[in-house]
Amino acid sequence: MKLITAVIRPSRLEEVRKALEELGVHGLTVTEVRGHGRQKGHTEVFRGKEYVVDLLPKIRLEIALPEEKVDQAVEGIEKASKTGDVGDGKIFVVPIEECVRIRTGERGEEAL
Amino acid sequence: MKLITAVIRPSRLEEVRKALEELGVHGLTVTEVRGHGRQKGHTEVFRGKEYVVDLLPKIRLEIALPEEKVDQAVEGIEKASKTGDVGDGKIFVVPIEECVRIRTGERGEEAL
Amino acid sequence: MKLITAVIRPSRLEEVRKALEELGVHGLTVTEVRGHGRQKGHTEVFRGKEYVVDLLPKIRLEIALPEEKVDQAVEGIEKASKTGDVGDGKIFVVPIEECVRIRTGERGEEAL
Amino acid sequence: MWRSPFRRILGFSFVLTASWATAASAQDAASEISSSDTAWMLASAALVLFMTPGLALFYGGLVRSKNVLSTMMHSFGAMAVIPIVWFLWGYTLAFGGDVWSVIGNLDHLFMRGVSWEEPAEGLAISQLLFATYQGMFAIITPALIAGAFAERMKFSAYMLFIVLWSTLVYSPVCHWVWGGGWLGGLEVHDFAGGTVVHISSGIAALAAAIVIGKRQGYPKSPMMPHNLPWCALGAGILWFGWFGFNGGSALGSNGIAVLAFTTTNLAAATAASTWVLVEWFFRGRPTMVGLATGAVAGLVGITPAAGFVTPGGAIVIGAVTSAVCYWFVSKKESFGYDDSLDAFGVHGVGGTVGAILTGVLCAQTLGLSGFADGEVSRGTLVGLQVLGAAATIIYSFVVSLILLKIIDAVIGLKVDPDTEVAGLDVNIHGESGYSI
Amino acid sequence: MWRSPFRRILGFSFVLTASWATAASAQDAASEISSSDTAWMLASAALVLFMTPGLALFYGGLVRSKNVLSTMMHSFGAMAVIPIVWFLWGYTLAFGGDVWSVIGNLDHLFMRGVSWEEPAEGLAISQLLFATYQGMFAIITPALIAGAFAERMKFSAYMLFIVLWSTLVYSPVCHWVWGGGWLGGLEVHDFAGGTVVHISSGIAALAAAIVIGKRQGYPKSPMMPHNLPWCALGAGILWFGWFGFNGGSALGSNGIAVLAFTTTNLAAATAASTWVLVEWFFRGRPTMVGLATGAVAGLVGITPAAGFVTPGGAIVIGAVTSAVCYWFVSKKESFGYDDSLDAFGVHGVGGTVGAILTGVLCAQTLGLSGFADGEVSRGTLVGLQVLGAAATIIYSFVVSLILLKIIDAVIGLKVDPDTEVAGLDVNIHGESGYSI
Amino acid sequence: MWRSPFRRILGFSFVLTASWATAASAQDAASEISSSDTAWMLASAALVLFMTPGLALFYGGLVRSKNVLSTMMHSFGAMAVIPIVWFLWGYTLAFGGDVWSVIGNLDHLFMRGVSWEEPAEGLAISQLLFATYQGMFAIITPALIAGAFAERMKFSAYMLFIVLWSTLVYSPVCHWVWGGGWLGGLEVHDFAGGTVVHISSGIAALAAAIVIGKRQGYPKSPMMPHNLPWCALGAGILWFGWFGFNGGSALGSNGIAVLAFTTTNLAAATAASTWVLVEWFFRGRPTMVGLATGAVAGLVGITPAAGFVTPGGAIVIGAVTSAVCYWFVSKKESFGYDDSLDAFGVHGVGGTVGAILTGVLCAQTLGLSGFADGEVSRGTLVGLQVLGAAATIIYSFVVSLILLKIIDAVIGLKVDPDTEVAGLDVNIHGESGYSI
Ligand SMILES: Nc1ncnc2c1ncn2[C@@H]1O[C@H](COP(=O)(O)OP(=O)(O)O)[C@@H](O)[C@H]1O
Ligand SMILES: Nc1ncnc2c1ncn2[C@@H]1O[C@H](COP(=O)(O)OP(=O)(O)O)[C@@H](O)[C@H]1O
Ligand SMILES: Nc1ncnc2c1ncn2[C@@H]1O[C@H](COP(=O)(O)OP(=O)(O)O)[C@@H](O)[C@H]1O
Repeated sequence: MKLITAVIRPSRLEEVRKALEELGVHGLTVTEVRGHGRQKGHTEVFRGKEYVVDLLPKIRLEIALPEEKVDQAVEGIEKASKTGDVGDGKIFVVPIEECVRIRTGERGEEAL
Repeated sequence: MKLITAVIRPSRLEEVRKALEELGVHGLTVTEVRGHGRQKGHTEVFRGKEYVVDLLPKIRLEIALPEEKVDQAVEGIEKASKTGDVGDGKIFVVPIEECVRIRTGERGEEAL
Repeated sequence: MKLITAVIRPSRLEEVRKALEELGVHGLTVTEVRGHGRQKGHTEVFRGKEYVVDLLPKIRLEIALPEEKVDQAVEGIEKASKTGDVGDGKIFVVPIEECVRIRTGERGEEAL
Repeated sequence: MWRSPFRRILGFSFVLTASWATAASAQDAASEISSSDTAWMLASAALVLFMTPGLALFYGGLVRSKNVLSTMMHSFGAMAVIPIVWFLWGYTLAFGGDVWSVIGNLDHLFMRGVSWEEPAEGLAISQLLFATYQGMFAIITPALIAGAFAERMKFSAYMLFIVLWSTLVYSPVCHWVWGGGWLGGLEVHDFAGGTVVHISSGIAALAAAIVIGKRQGYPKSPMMPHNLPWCALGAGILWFGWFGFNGGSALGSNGIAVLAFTTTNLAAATAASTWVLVEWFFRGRPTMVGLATGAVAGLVGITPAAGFVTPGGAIVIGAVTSAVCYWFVSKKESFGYDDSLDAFGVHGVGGTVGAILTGVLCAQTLGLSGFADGEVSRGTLVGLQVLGAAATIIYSFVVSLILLKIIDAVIGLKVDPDTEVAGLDVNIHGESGYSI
Repeated sequence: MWRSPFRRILGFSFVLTASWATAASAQDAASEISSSDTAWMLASAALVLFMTPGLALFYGGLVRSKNVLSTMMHSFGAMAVIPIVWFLWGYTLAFGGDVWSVIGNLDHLFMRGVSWEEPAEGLAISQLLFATYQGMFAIITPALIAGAFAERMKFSAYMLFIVLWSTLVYSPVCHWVWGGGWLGGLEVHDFAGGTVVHISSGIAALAAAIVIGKRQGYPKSPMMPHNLPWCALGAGILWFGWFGFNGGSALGSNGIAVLAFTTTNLAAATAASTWVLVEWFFRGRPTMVGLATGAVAGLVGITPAAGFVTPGGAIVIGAVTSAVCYWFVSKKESFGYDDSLDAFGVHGVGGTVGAILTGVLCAQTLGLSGFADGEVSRGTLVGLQVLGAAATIIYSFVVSLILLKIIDAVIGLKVDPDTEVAGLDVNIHGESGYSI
Repeated sequence: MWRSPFRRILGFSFVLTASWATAASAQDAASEISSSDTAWMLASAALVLFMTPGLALFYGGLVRSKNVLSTMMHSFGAMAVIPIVWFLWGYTLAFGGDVWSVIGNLDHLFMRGVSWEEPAEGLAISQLLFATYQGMFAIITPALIAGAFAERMKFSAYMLFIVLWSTLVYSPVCHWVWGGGWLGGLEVHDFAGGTVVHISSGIAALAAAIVIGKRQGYPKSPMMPHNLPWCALGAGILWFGWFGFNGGSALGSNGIAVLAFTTTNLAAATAASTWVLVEWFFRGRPTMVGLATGAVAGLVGITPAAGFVTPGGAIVIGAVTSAVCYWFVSKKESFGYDDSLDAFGVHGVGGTVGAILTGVLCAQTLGLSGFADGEVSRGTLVGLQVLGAAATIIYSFVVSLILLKIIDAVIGLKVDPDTEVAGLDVNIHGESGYSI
């Protein structure tokens, strides 16, 4: 089991969700985050002075998956969230040792 | 050392915290997230039209723990957050390679 | 590749970011979270009654890094976020198996 | 026929003392409509209407974010439905020709015969303006009750309840005091609705809190207010609107209006200060909720007294009402019911304290009380106030209880537990207060 | 010279019937300035100004949080620029000496000759007060249009548009109806701006929605309102301010003001109730947005009628306008344009319904319609209303369309797609609505 | 005895020119109370009170969310305590019998002898209404100062400070200008408080910013406003309430009130437009904060002039005040103090600009200035304004500085650094502005 963590543009969330649905991946957890990378921030103005805001709104997705679906899912997310401009975001894959579905107590891949 | 990530119902947060306290687990980090899985969303109405909202409010807990407490903690969370209805959430366990307590510079299990 | 997850005081965010910039680490993702540990909460008053609020505002940073920069980065974060008072927070290091830059499709360390 | 508090005083003052008569522009028996009284009463009516959105914010800020809309809908729901009730039958039950001193007759059903050209009896504003102004009071009164059952009452049950309550409690009590009924006849003093508005609604709130039961987790889990700037703005709007509520209850642009305006402001300020000082002393922190709640308590306390007491008296009323409400509210857990937003603790308790203090402090020497100095004893005055409060308490409690029990039996008062957990906004109203 | 609706009625009533003349404090031909009329009109002018921040909240709460400021800037931008336009040339185009029944002449350029000492013709308030009060209407009208193109219009294009639109649409239409122009001459009834304000802006909104095109993702992706308490408070402020809008349109503190005040309140309440009931029935949930939208629809509907109908008539207008707007708004997707916040659906549709119902329901027997009973047929009355509405619809649509096309060609109306995705606040205004 | 600006003009106009006298309903020497003047002044008093919650939002939206309540408590704290101060001794110090042209005597301690039946001298409103209306000015003035030390001042120190400041600065300066003191005697013009309210508070703000020192991280770390819709709504409420502030300063429902109302609206609009244009030009973005700040600057600038200048003059005042304040505020970092929310930059600077422009632009020909054309030179007029501003600047700065130093020595002005980091709301008030 793997945990995919993807940081994407807020405007691509729906596309990504659709792509995942198509792959049969239904479960995911979404967090509103702010990110910084190569993407330039914007400046904000406050009473005649400018301030650089370089933490930009992003969406962070967490998706737990069985091993075999990971590649597909990563690709799906990639395609759906790519605009080609700086700031598209990142995908990280991390191993999961155990997974539990709280409702049923199921463990492991069934619990996903 | 392991990192438990649990996605639970907001209304169960206090119960879960109590359960963890009883196990002697005090440290945790809480994030407000929204999740989707088997649980049906609800519909919202806006000027005569209905929209399905299928990202529901959840609470995400992160708890770093020494190996030996993991099973107990998982069970504790399970019990405290279970309602038996769809949408109870998930628990994931991931390995931690290093942990630091910033205040003291302690590393490893002492730092938890 | 590793993923550093650091939970710090909100007031130290700018210092930490500066420290990381100096180490040549530019990419990071920030989440507003609330945390509990040894730090005492505060009490809030509502119409003559007191309530303990023991989930305190923290900032959670995620930074994906190549192996070799991890130690430096951890130290940098430590220094920049330390005040010496209880509540300074924690740093966790977790292994990453794969990393993708969505914009270019690059994988692995280049994608960081 | 209806009788305004103003006219009542005037009636008396003609016999007993004319010392302050010149201030009253409404006094000419001829009673033509005064354009200037009309100007102030139009402004006052608008101000009183604005109090209800203010109440929506005041209450809405104090609940958890998942219930903000359902709580605001209590106030806005009253704005939507009570004007219709008032137009159809509420006004005539309150101010139609007196029937046995307890209720108005049906002369003005559908506001029939309420003229925008003819002055209201003994006043210099038209009958329609009087009716419209009074209608604004009818709106906010049931909305005040909603503080007691916020975060758990069905919207359908609430709407049904306020229609019935407005008809069976508000209109009758209004008639008793202002419409020619028995309390007014006994010279019970209620300048702007301490009894009619605050006691009646505050006691109904108690009944409702008892019947509907507690919120899940109360009082163990803290239920912190989700947005205190809302609450503060709401209190600010209430304070602002209350000038129309109390100042307008002089029913003209005259000296009594000025006095009521002044006492209102002073009582609000003193009560806000008192609450903050008391909690600063006992809890170590001066809070925004405390300041806002104190101000509202003071405004409640001065309501029955506004045109009857001196500014000095207003300060006493503000301080005492606020202190008593603080004490009461901070003890409420031990009483075992869950009055979510202290509708009873502030309006019921504060209204009763204000009503009694009106008797204690009304200025006989100045002729404000309607009695010349020495004509009736202070004890009699206070006694009458206690009587008025007690009658309203008993009547409102009993009728509210019966209404709530019936509604509970027929359609149920409380949302189901899952809805309560998820929040009423999403489940009942199909909306979230906040999105990205 | 300009003619107020009020004076127009009066003109008639002098000839035909004097039955209600006593209620009108403004009637003395002598026409001295009345201090009490002044008091109410000052308060009314303040109330109407306050509607525009209310509109900012009403609209601002309905958009996504990334566009809250840009949406509010539409209202505040109108507050910043329209008073200057009105002072410089807007007033004289609307109320300067009549030219061919279609526009005012330039007599009052820069408000020259608008005296604060001399009464406006036929009224008991000064010329300057009349001009200032009317200026408040000029502010809110273009701001209403902004609901149609919220979340995608360039601020520069918007500001240019409202200056031109106010000059080329608002001032002329205002002149036609109230300033001595042809519609007023034909006795088309528009008490407080159903045609002048709501139809003109609502139709411009339709033109704008068509020209500027849809928001990205509309109608597929849901675009939920980000802060409904804002929206509710905005509706509350609008309701409050509307008392000055309609009540003040009597242009004095008199019986017509009282009547208009009362009908305004009843129509708002009925319309709010109606919308909620209809959606409860069709969608199973009574919503806050629905209640707020319904109230606004009812206020729009009653605007042309406020001083011409009975309270009972107001209830009919509230209910019908609300139901029609609900139906329209819930169907709008199928019409293929993106009127983001239903500026056309509420103001255009509601204004037209209200204008026509004014003809149907205006009270001839009471002399309110300006005609004695039987003097003109109901059909004629309605026909005139349809004519007034149609003329305004055609004129506003055509001129708005041309203006928008020109601005689009010259500087562009729509922000670039990236800005639209990121939100207008950050990219155009360099600000975020909310931070930590 | 006190003298209103209005009466002062009147005094002159009687001798010199009676051309506009008919507009003044208050003029009859007989001086009976006018019900219509009362109506407008009651409405105005309510409007001015409402400005303080508006200020709470305006300031509260500009700070970081951890300090929203502590910032709002500055405004609400003034509402809670100043009415009591004013009642007890503030009013008599300002408007009691003159002592050496510098202070009022103690005749009206506890408002003794302030009648709600007797007219205030030379006016047609009662003494009590005058006192109550003036009391609303006393509330907002110290609250304005709070913008300078937001996010770091102890609440206890603040409350102590405003009680002392109101007593030792506000009441005396008010007496100098309006209460029969030396500045009024010299015919310094201050229609509605440019000097009394804005210069005095703006300068105190400067003193406070200097004494209390900077916020941690200022000016390096950006401290962005946390909620701009609050700020915009606050500005909207201020604009609305300012009609009572300036329009009411005519102290009656008359032509001067209409003029002041009109100039107020025009100056606010022009100033808002100016600020936005300037920053659009220099920074490339038109901001909501800029529009709101500009509007407030314009309102400050027109305050001393509102009843003395023509509408055209108001446009000049709005534009100039706004541009100067923009320039000043955008440069403030280089001055080395931390005036968090620009209380000095807007009220101090804007008030001074407005006071001087009042001399430059007051309309002698119309008799508005109190002098017939040619009677005194423009230079003398301007010189008097500079004198009035200078005297107030010096007095307010010195006394404020001393008060702040003493309070700092005794209980400390600034919160400890940890509290500042964590936010004042949680640590001082035991509350969070926002929860879930
Ligand atoms: N090393 C990193 N660790 C964690 N998050 C990162 C890292 N680098 C980038 N991110 C996240 O990805 C987002 C996009 O990255 P950025 O470098 O701006 O664009 P791109 O991925 O297109 O090169 C950032 O806003 C941040 O949230
Ligand atoms: N594969 C997954 N990856 C990440 N989070 C998940 C996943 N599946 C479910 N979740 C989280 O768990 C929550 C509950 O899941 P759901 O399927 O609705 O109920 P249940 O766990 O009772 O079957 C979701 O809202 C989501 O936040
Ligand atoms: N075991 C843990 N797992 C996850 N987060 C933790 C853990 N312990 C502490 N934290 C996070 O670190 C923050 C600081 O911890 P705390 O114990 O209060 O102070 P310190 O680290 O200085 O001892 C907490 O608020 C919480 O967010």
